[in-house]
Amino acid sequence: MSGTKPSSLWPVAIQWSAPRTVTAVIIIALLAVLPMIASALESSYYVSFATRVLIYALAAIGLNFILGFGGMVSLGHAMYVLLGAYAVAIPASHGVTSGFIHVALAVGVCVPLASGFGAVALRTSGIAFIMITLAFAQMLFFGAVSLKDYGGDDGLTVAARSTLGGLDLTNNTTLYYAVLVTVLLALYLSWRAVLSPFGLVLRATKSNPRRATALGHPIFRYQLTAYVASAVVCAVAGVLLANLTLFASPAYGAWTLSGELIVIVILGGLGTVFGPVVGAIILLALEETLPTLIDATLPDYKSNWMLLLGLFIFFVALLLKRGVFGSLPASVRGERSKPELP
Amino acid sequence: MSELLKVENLCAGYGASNVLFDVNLTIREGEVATLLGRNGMGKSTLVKCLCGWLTPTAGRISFAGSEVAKAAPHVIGKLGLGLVPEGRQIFPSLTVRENLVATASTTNGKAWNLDRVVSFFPRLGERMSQLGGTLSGGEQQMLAIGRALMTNPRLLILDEATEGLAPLVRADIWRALGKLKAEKLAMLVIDKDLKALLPLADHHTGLEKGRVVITGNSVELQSQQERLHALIGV
Amino acid sequence: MSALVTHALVKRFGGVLATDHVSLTVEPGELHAIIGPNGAGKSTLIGQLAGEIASDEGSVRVLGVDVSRMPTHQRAQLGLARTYQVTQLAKEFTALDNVLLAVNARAAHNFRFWGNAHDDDAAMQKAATALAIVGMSHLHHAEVGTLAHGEQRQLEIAMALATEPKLLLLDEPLAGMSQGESAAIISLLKSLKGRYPILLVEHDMEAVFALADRVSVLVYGRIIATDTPDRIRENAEVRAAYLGDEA
Amino acid sequence: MTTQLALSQLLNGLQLGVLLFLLAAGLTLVFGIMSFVNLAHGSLYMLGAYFGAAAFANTDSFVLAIIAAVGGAGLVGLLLDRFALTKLYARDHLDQVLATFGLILFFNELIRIIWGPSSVFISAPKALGGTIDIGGFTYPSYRFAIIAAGLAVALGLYVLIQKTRVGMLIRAGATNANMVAALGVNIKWLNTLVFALGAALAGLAGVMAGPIVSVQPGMGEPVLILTLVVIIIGGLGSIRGAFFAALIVGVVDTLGRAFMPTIMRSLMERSTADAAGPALASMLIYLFMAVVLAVKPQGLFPANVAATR
Amino acid sequence: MHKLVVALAAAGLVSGVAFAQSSPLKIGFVGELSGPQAPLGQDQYDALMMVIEQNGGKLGGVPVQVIKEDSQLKPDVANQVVDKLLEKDKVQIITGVTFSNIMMAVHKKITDKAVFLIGSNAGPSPMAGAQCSPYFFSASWQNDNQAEVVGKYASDKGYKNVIAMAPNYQAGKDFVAGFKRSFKGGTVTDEIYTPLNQQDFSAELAQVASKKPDALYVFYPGGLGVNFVKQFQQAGLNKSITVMSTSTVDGSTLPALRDAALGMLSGTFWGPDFPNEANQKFVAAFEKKYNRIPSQYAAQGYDAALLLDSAIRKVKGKIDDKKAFHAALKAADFKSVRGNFKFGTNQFPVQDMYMFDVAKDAKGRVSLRTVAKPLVNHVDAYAAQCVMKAL
Repeated sequence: MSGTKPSSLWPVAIQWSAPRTVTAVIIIALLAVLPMIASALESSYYVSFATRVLIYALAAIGLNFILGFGGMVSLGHAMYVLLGAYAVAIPASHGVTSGFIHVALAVGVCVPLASGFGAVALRTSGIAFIMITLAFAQMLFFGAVSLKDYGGDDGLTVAARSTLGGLDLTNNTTLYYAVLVTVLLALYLSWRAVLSPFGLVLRATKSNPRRATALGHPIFRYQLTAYVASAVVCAVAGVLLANLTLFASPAYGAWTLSGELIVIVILGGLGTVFGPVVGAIILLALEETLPTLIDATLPDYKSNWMLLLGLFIFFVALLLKRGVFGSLPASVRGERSKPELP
Repeated sequence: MSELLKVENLCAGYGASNVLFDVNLTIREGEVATLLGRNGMGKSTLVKCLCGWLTPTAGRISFAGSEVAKAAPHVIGKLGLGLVPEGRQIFPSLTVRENLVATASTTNGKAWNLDRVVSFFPRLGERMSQLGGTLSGGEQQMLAIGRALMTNPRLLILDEATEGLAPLVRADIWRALGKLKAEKLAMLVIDKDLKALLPLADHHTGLEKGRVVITGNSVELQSQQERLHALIGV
Repeated sequence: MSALVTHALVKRFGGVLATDHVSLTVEPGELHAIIGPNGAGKSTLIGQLAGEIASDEGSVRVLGVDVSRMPTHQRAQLGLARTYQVTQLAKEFTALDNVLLAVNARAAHNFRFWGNAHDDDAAMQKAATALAIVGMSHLHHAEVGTLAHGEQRQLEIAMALATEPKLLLLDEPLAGMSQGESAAIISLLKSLKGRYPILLVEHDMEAVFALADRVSVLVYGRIIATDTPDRIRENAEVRAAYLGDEA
Repeated sequence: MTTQLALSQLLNGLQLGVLLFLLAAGLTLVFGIMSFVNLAHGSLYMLGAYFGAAAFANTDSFVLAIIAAVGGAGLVGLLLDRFALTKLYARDHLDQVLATFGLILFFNELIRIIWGPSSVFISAPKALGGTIDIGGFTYPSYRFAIIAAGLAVALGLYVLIQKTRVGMLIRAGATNANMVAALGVNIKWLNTLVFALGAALAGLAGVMAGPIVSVQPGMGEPVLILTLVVIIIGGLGSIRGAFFAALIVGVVDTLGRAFMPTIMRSLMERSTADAAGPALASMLIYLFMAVVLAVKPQGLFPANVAATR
Repeated sequence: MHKLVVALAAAGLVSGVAFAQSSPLKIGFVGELSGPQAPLGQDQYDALMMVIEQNGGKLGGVPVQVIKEDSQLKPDVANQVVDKLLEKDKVQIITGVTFSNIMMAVHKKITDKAVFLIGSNAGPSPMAGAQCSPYFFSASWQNDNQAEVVGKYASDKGYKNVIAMAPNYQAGKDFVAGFKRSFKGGTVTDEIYTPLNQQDFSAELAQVASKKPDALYVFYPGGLGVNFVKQFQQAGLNKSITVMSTSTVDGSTLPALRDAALGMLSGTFWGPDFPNEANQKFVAAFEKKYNRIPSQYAAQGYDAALLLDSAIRKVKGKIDDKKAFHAALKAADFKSVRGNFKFGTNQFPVQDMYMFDVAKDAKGRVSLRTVAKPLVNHVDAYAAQCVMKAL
């Protein structure tokens, strides 16, 4: 049996000097002070940009829970972001501005919907699972388009940010910290869940579902629970996104956004808890800076930055098997007797 | 007779685990050789190396005058290696005729064509337009052999060709192999049915734990009953 | 009550009858071996018993319960544990986590998100014990993908034992093992014999005849004989089928 | 609803169906033989349309446009297979989805750089510019020609796959590529052939759609999603399944769009119906696909029914 | 991590550079610059830039820097780029905006920040009525105008039985509503709304054919118009059904349509054949520079640029004085290519509206030809609902 018993707050003894840990800690620290840097630079834009990055990271953390740990490739998770955004926009259009109601509504609709979709989708596996999740997302997308009273294709603007007790979300910095806290909470929860007995089975369903079943684990129940939990995280991301942009539209559920979420997860490192944050930072920073960088060199091609992004994604898939964060060692060199933390 | 297949000091394995160690084997034109050994002793790994599915970690394989240790499967196939694989592996969604015709080749001769295969295995003739997957095990085995013959091979490899078949069907298969031998077709036969192998084969190679532990012709082998028993025994 | 009773099990793949009305029993404490050439339908039979392959006809009773229509995981929870001919492990896990996964399959409250799986001392103890039984105590933290083939086969058995089984289905536990490794497993099987009802599918005749109480011979999807090892050895039909002797 | 209307909607559905089949055939063949999910298949459709439009702009000949589209897209397919995608064939579907997702962005931008962001012009051949009269009911002759051409290609594919040796090898390769290779067939070239063939068919679909829809960057995505739906419903790797599923999806989608608003109006208030009708019509095929998969996870016509494995 | 630092550093560097050069007046341009609708946004932009170029990089005597952003016809993207213009580039004027749904998604955000928005195309009804803002000026039209003129023309022609077709989004609904408002003496027997991303109208055209209307009213802008007209012609319907349209056959689609559009009618505020001097100058300059006939979108972009030019000149570049700049814009002291131009109370133009048909021009090119002027000094239907706040 292994030696010391770790404390319950940090379920596994973390190697604080391992490159992965150091990277994660530095990123979190930077994120914590980012609004101060931005205000020093008089560049409030970067606060809302970073908020967007964190919201994408949150959605990707949700997706990563089933993609990275459960091996379920969902090409439709943007639909839950869409759901969360409308859970803000629709009540807001009726004057209901309470953030608690928005979140409750988002979760309240998301859970039964994801349970139903998940139960059907999990009948399939592999490529068929990818496609059926895509199909469900398309259905929800067109469902949102048909909401004529709520803008249909055009989407609808949200008059003001949600009210959340004493928090003033209209202040960009406050919203930023609210999002940051949510992301950190999601990271911590997903980390605990991954290491829990539940997480052990979930990871086994990715690694060898046949064996997990033969041992007597009802893996469908585990997969479905994980699927719903991951959908809820994406829905919360949607609530936050609508608050950031003050807008909700069917486009939030477009399949390209689902694709982008997968890109983020893989870019960061499949099956690492912190990977999605790194992936979101890299992808969105690229999207943000590529046009500027091209503008500085080949101004005529400024609007063609997607060409480079496309190539980038292609080569990430081809060459980067473990993602950027996943390629960093999780333990200090020479101490590989213990398995790597997820 | 010239050497058709020459395996020298072959080593192979999967990832970190080695399965074959310094295996040597030579088959001359028109010769029938066997490979003996229990399951998991490396016979199938050797076959995989011979047909190019697995690249050996060391050693040489020369076939029909070419070095083929690192050659692609289709190159080796074209050189005249006809494989009747373990588990038959016929194409289940193709008809019997299509199974025979699809990969047929005349690169190394024209001795075998559809008519001849059908007269060789009349049972196949009755099932020409049936899907491969609907055949019985014995018929599938005949189809797998017929399919390999249609490539007009210079060396036929039969990996467990009688395994899991009813005795009468086995007898059919052995009779067919006997006829092929009479036509001077070189063969490498992997089987556990010693009684059928001894009269058929010119020489034998026994594998244990990935190493050659016994070689010799049928007469030499029969004098080592104890050894044989340990090698493939019941 | 018999540990396992099958009645006239049938499975067809296209035109091939993989199992042809297979009826057999495993009595409490008995080690019942199934031998037969490759392709005789042994793995199909195990799959049908475990519930991974749906039978076309026939029934399966485990400890008196009709499980013919029960999904795999429920059969496992009844106490039916199996090993695979081709190793089936969670490759990215450590050896200990694989066994822990098996231990937890029998835990009533495994559907927990909060506590660390490794904090469950009782479960960890059981997992460690199972690993010790197969002699792998030194390999707790080794990633399974890096284990030698023989060690992976041993781990398969440890996982089956860790589920506290009431019936063991062992599918060629000796396949691909070195002589030393085989000897270790054979002595392990000897120690298990009598404690669990075991259905053993194996090619290694020496091992089978040394271990089995009864032997069934499966050929062409049919059981052609079931008897004690000695009588099976003498059975002409078995010799014919298995060795190709003209009967 | 008149019979004529129903008939012409049915033809419209068939026309969409055969276009989808041209796309689905290549995609499903590539999946069947290489187990490769190519999201960039829609880009080949777009390239075909652009190659065709470029040839048309320079020669005013629709025949040359078709040749350019089929040849050009086929060549791009061949190059993709040889130089870009080979390494991905052995990888899991996730990597394939991601890599080809990147290729979609790449091709869309490439087209935008070369041909600009606006739609480009290509018209139907003059001879097919009008309408034809079938017993008092008129139908655009160009669309009729698409149906005819599509069915002809389907027949040609049937002959190729079912009656020729190449077809046998493709089917054999789809179930056991290793064995085909061991019997002396260069499976790499077979893969390349299949990929290029699929690309050429996508290019053909693109140029045939050109005179109907605008030829523009990104035109491949909506049709790609429909095509994926088709091959999933039909059963992955099954040409026959792709054919029937394409026709079903084409007809269901068209009839849904045509009649769903009317049906909705009879059920609910008009303005709501006007909004919900088209949306529900768009959802129809996805709903259909979800139902098919829920009932038959392998699709309607699974490729290897007879497989013993 | 490393990459984050680099990215942030790069971004910081770029914005630092931008601050250093903050002398020119920054104007944001938002429009559809990619996809099937790109020609619309491109024409708006090209005409704007042509004016700036003619003035030596200046508007109203002040050097200007135009920051171009592509809204991709996606409201969420538009939101993002507007955020960037407002927060990162800190522009004080935004112009352009091609589609109504984009306009609806971003206008509040812009005017709430007291940034002037000079629309050079979309004019959705809420913005002309209840949601009117002192910071918004339209240099084009209120959406309904372009439909109302067609409705009036249809009434004048005495059509009894008309079908309306449009994409299913804000402007589509506005246009059909506008057409119905001024179409008297006949009935709109059916309204067909197609999803905005639908490319193939075969199902709908078959339905239209089976109903045999006197005329068809359609609104299919840009690439959608190309598809619609081609398919309409292929279905052989151009012989039996008159097509009256808004933003469907115009300078942006005619190059791709060529002869297929001959004879189709279109209602709007301006045509390239207008004889006034400002227009003659504009058309000649545009044709010379871009080698194509300007579309109405170019005309709107041109007018928006002239409007800005006149207002900036009046305040001598001091647009920080919002009140003075607002008054200068409201005065609309420039020579519009459409002839008479003045703003109504809701800051939308009060103008004459015309009908055109597609015909060959003097050089044999397919272009628009003026056929009627059904509406004179027309005020849009929503102006009364607008309570304009004082600045």
